[in-house]
Amino acid sequence: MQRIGVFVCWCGSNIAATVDVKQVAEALGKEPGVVFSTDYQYMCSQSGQEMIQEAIREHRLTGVVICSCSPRMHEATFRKTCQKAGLNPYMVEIANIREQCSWIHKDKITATEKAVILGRAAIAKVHLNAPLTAGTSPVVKRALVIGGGIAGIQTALDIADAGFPVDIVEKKPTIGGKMTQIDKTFPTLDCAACILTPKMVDAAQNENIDIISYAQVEKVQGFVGNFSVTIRKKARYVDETKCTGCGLCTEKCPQKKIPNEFNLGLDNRRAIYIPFAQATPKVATIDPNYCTMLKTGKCGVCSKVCTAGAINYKQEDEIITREYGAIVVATGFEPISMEPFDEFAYSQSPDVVTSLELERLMNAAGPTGGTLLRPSDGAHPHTLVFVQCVGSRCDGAQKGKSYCSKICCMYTAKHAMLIREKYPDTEVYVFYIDVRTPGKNFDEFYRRAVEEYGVHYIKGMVGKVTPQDGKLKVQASDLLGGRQMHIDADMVVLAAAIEPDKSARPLATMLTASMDTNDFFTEAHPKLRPVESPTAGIFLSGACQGPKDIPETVAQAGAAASKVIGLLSKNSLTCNPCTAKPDELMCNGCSSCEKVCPYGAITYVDKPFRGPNRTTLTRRVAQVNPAVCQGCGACTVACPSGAMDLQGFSNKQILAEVDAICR
Amino acid sequence: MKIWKLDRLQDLFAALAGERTLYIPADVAGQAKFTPWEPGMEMTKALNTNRSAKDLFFPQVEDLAAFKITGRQIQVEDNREDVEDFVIFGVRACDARSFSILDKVFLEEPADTYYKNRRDHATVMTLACSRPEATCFCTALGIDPQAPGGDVSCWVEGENLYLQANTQKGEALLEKLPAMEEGEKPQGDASVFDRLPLKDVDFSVFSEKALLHWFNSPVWEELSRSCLGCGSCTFVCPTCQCYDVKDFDTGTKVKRFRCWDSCMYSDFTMMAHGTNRPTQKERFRQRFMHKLVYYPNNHDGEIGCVGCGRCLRKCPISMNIVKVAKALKEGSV
Amino acid sequence: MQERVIEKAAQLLESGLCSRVLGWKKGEFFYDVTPGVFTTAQEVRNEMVFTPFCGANLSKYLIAESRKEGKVAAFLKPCDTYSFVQLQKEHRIRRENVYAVGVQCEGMCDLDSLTALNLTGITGAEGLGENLKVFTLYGEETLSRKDALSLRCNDCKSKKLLDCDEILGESGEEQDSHRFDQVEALEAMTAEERFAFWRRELSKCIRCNACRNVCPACSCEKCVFDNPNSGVENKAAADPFEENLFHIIRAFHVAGRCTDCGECTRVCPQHIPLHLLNRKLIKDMNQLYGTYQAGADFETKPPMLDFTQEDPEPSIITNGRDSG
Amino acid sequence: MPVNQEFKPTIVAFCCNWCSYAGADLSGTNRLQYPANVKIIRIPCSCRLNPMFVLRAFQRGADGVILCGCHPGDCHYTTGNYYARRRMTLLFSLLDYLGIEKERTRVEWVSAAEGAKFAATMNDFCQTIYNLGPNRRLEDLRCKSE
Repeated sequence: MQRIGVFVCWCGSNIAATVDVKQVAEALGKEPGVVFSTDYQYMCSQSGQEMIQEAIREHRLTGVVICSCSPRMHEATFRKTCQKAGLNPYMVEIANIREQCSWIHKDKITATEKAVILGRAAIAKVHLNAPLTAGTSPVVKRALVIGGGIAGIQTALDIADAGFPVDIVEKKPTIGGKMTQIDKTFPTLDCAACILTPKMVDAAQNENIDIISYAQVEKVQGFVGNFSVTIRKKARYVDETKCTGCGLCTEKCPQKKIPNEFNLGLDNRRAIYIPFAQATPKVATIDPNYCTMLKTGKCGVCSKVCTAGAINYKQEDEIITREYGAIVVATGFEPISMEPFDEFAYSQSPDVVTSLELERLMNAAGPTGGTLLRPSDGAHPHTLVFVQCVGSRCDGAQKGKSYCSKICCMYTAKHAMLIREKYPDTEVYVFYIDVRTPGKNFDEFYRRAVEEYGVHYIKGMVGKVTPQDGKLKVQASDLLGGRQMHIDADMVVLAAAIEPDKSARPLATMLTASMDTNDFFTEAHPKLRPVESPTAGIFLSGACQGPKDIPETVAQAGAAASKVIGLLSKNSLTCNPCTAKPDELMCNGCSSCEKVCPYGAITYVDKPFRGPNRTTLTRRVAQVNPAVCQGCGACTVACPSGAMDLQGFSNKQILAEVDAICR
Repeated sequence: MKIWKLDRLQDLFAALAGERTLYIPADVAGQAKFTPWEPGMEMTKALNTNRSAKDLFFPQVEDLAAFKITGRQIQVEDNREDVEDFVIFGVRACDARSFSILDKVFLEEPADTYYKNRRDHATVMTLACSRPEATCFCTALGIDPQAPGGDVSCWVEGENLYLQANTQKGEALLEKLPAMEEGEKPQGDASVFDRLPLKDVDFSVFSEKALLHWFNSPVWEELSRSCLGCGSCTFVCPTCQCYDVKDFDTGTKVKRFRCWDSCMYSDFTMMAHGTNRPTQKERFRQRFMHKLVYYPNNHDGEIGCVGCGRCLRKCPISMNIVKVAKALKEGSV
Repeated sequence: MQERVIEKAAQLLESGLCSRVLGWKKGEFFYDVTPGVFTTAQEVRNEMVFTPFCGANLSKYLIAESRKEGKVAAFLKPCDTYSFVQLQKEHRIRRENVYAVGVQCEGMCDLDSLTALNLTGITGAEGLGENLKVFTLYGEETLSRKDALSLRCNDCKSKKLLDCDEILGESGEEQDSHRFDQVEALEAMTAEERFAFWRRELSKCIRCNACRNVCPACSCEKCVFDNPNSGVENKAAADPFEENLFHIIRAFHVAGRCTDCGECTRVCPQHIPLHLLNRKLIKDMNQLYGTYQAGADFETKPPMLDFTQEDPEPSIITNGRDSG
Repeated sequence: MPVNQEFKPTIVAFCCNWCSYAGADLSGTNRLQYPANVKIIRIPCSCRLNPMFVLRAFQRGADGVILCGCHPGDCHYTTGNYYARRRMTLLFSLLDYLGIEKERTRVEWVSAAEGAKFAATMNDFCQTIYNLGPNRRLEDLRCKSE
């Protein structure tokens, strides 16, 4: 029989206001096996923890039940507390009477009754707990960063600086990501390329960093400290080791009319191309969808002009499999498609552009050489209308996103300001729902746009944009002025909402990292563990976790890196001791468990057993590798004889909880 | 001997059921079973019930007591069911004999009060056989299927049911029934019993040799080889009497009940000792040794089998006491 | 066929190819044959039979027999071979110790089918072919073997003989049986009617465990219902709930492993149509996850140990409003 | 709202540790109410749910049992919820076949971010059970408290 101690936490008034904690402690004190029961204001506080430890010693407790907040919050805390007092940490169970009781119920009697039942279930479980000892597994001291944008680059640089090898997998031919397409950055207005390209070069030159560009993750196996990742490096038909990046081929290629994705299709590139001047690695890539040689076997111009002999039409995809201790997701974002927003005439007029397209139109390396010209006729625009929140903050999210894309207010202010500065003869209108400028020097920046640069900020939405007679007729409402507005604009700029990169969803499945309904990666805790995924060993960097600007991205990238460094600096990790365990005497050796194990943790051996009447029987029985088992329990249900059980969540423990709840 | 017209059998049932529960062998869900009679319920056409009549005295599951725990107090409750008087009609001679076999186990001091209670409240009306099954071998065990015994014996002959009280209980029962004509039962044709294929199985040999002779017989190995270790033979058997006592925690109290157990099961009597009968051979041997040797040794040579033939029909692999008895006698399979 | 079976068995023992033969031993009557192991040709010639009453599935015995020394010859009917393959799939039978002789099957009879024809006092029968001559205490009758077929043989799923070292007669084809008709009839009832049906049937259960112990899929070293540590151990259904529990869990544990051999229903002393539970699961799995026949091959992954990303959601079951 | 004021259903919700238990926590953090009849049992993954546990809950007096896990494709253990999905589909179908009200059982996928969905699901499920009334077909009379 266990000697169980029950500790009921008030959590200040968080629990105590709706749950009669005294009554709970008293009721649970009467349960069989409970030898001590008390309540306290903050169990997680220093004095609360000391109280638990004292009770363990004084009452020789063999099990502890803490009625408090969610085990996701403080289970680890209390386990440590008890361990220090000499109790096995797995003899502790938490009854969640805050998140799952006091916070969701208003009636004190109901909430108190429920708290008692939850406490009873925890006591019933503790009765069947057994001390568990965690094993260890080694850590592979190499990290993988998926995505080579500013988030990925920064994370990789920080990890590499700490002395750990790190690979960046980038699906495009070059690293750099979205930031390479941006002209200036807010609120300082320094040039994006000027601050990004040195980092790209650093990454390329850092001996601890291996950039695997034009590649995608195909398969992820293993677990924290021991991931095995299969990467498909797509054939670029150019030998990276030989190509000097001279660019001759990209000038001679006869296939000229291919929309240049770097400039968002505002100009063209060749079938063999280097995305932009500072591309890293600076290596040409052949686009197999357009290359005549690859499609018909006739051409070969690039091969002829390449003095380095780098062109290889026979190149094949390369499959790389490497072991990693940690994985950082930095897959970033992309603007949403403007297709559903027909009212803004995006598909009808080339002069309706997205903000990112405007970045290219204002960039010295862009299609217009940095002069702002109307895409339709190359004329200088005089009236520009910016539409905010296109696809952001949509009700019901029928065609947009329900969330705020966060960065649009600031970059629109930046665009408006830059245009007014460079072309004082322009009129710039910004239609907004709200202007959101939380951030250092952000509001000042926005006010400068309004006050110094005379940008017309109008609260209201644009109803319709109609191309007519070379102009864009903009119909809008001015909510503060209470009037309808008609503006003849030369260009309309849409602040498109941003969404996670499309590659994130399948990646999340491979990584078993969870996502929210918008396909942003979920963090382990929104406040306390913002750069970790709930899956151990998977970390989050940048906009894959939620919309954010460059400084925030860089900050998070650094934070993710520091978490990775913390992990990689350990030689071994403590394993989860709540692993599956077969009862060999009952095991049929039928292989059902093995078939459902996602980790390959189960193997079989032929073992001799004592049979009846002094005979020996050799039977095939399952063996679980506790370092590999992650404790999901799939095998326990697949096992028909019930030979396989899960430590810490055993059949009997769960049945006892069921019984306690239903009684 | 009293006479009741068969076409008014329902009236007899109604009269019997007037004051107490009446069980008759009736078809329920396709199975002949002793069932509380309700108006209109007909007797089965089957020779005998699927399960034996022992169910009514020794049910498969029976509550014994309950323990209620409040805080640290334990309260014991006697929760046995109140038993009221009841009548069983249509018990065959074999089952009727099984009661006396069970009585010797359960009513010997200290008497099993749960069983005794039911026996005391019961009046058994037997029914003589006239169309036996080929699997019947009660005659080989000295039972006369045409003189079935019980508190009241009944015979069906022509259009009449003949009733004869054998005990005071039986007389008291008949007295309460509407007045009946008296008469003698005509002699029926009993020749079919002489044609029964198993009528000559010799059960007398088991008292002639020492217990260990049978225990160590070489035939057990082969006889038991295909035994599945299920309990169908024990559970349909009218004389099997083993039970297990189990506790069930309802969450608010612990209910102690007993339920039939089978010596054919691998965990039979495991609660007492870890390595009881390690293989099916020992378990199988136990069942037949009990019926053919141990029971007779303890009860003046009376074999613990009544020849009802249920196990002959129910065993999934057609192994049974007749085959065992023959093989043991011959000393080979 | 009987002569061929006996001759083959004797020959296998005489030639020394096998040290034991698993087959059927004659009983007191024509119908009460017992599975048995023969070690000499003489034994075989004296006692071995192959009659229309050899219904028992012999494959389960091979779990134990194939672990003994020497090779055992087993005479397997089509149904038995499906179990034979399934048990190998589960690593329960050591194939190298078995010499499997497939025996062509015309369907097996059982005593219950004869009883259902109002025959009582059956003392014997004759006939290994189309007709069966039945002797009773009260006379004799000749009937077509078809009429005496056991229920399951009327719904035969396949006459194929799988994975045999040798075949007596011919391996047949999969049958276009109507084995799901009764399941469909039950599905068509209201929940209330179904509940009544199953209460009526399952309340007959005496927990003799014959269904479990005869079942080739129920070959666990220790059944959860016998294991005091499982938390669900029980010996008798002390409450209707436990009757349900036992049969639901049993059906679930054999789901995807049950070959639909029908032994459970054959051996039930209370005549509970237990196969209807297993067939329901087989039918569901076929419909939801693609046709699967346990024991039909060695490769296909059983549906309960497999998945696709497009599997239907449980809501296709639970969303309905028809609950009686 | 409840059909029968006297009827206080017992509802057992098995929640996987990674998504749905966190979703339940989030619903608490956001103070989203759902009936106190719902009691949550934390399991590592939806694939840990043995049909035996579901039946046990009904035996011991539950009127409804719901399993919540990560959305298909999002399982922390990659594939657990796919197995859970098949197992529960078949279990529920078998229960329905035995005439047990199929609305008493349910599976919902609730992510860690879906606190609102968790609360809404529980509210809806409780209402369904209220409407159905007490579990009679899969109860164990011995467990009815006296």
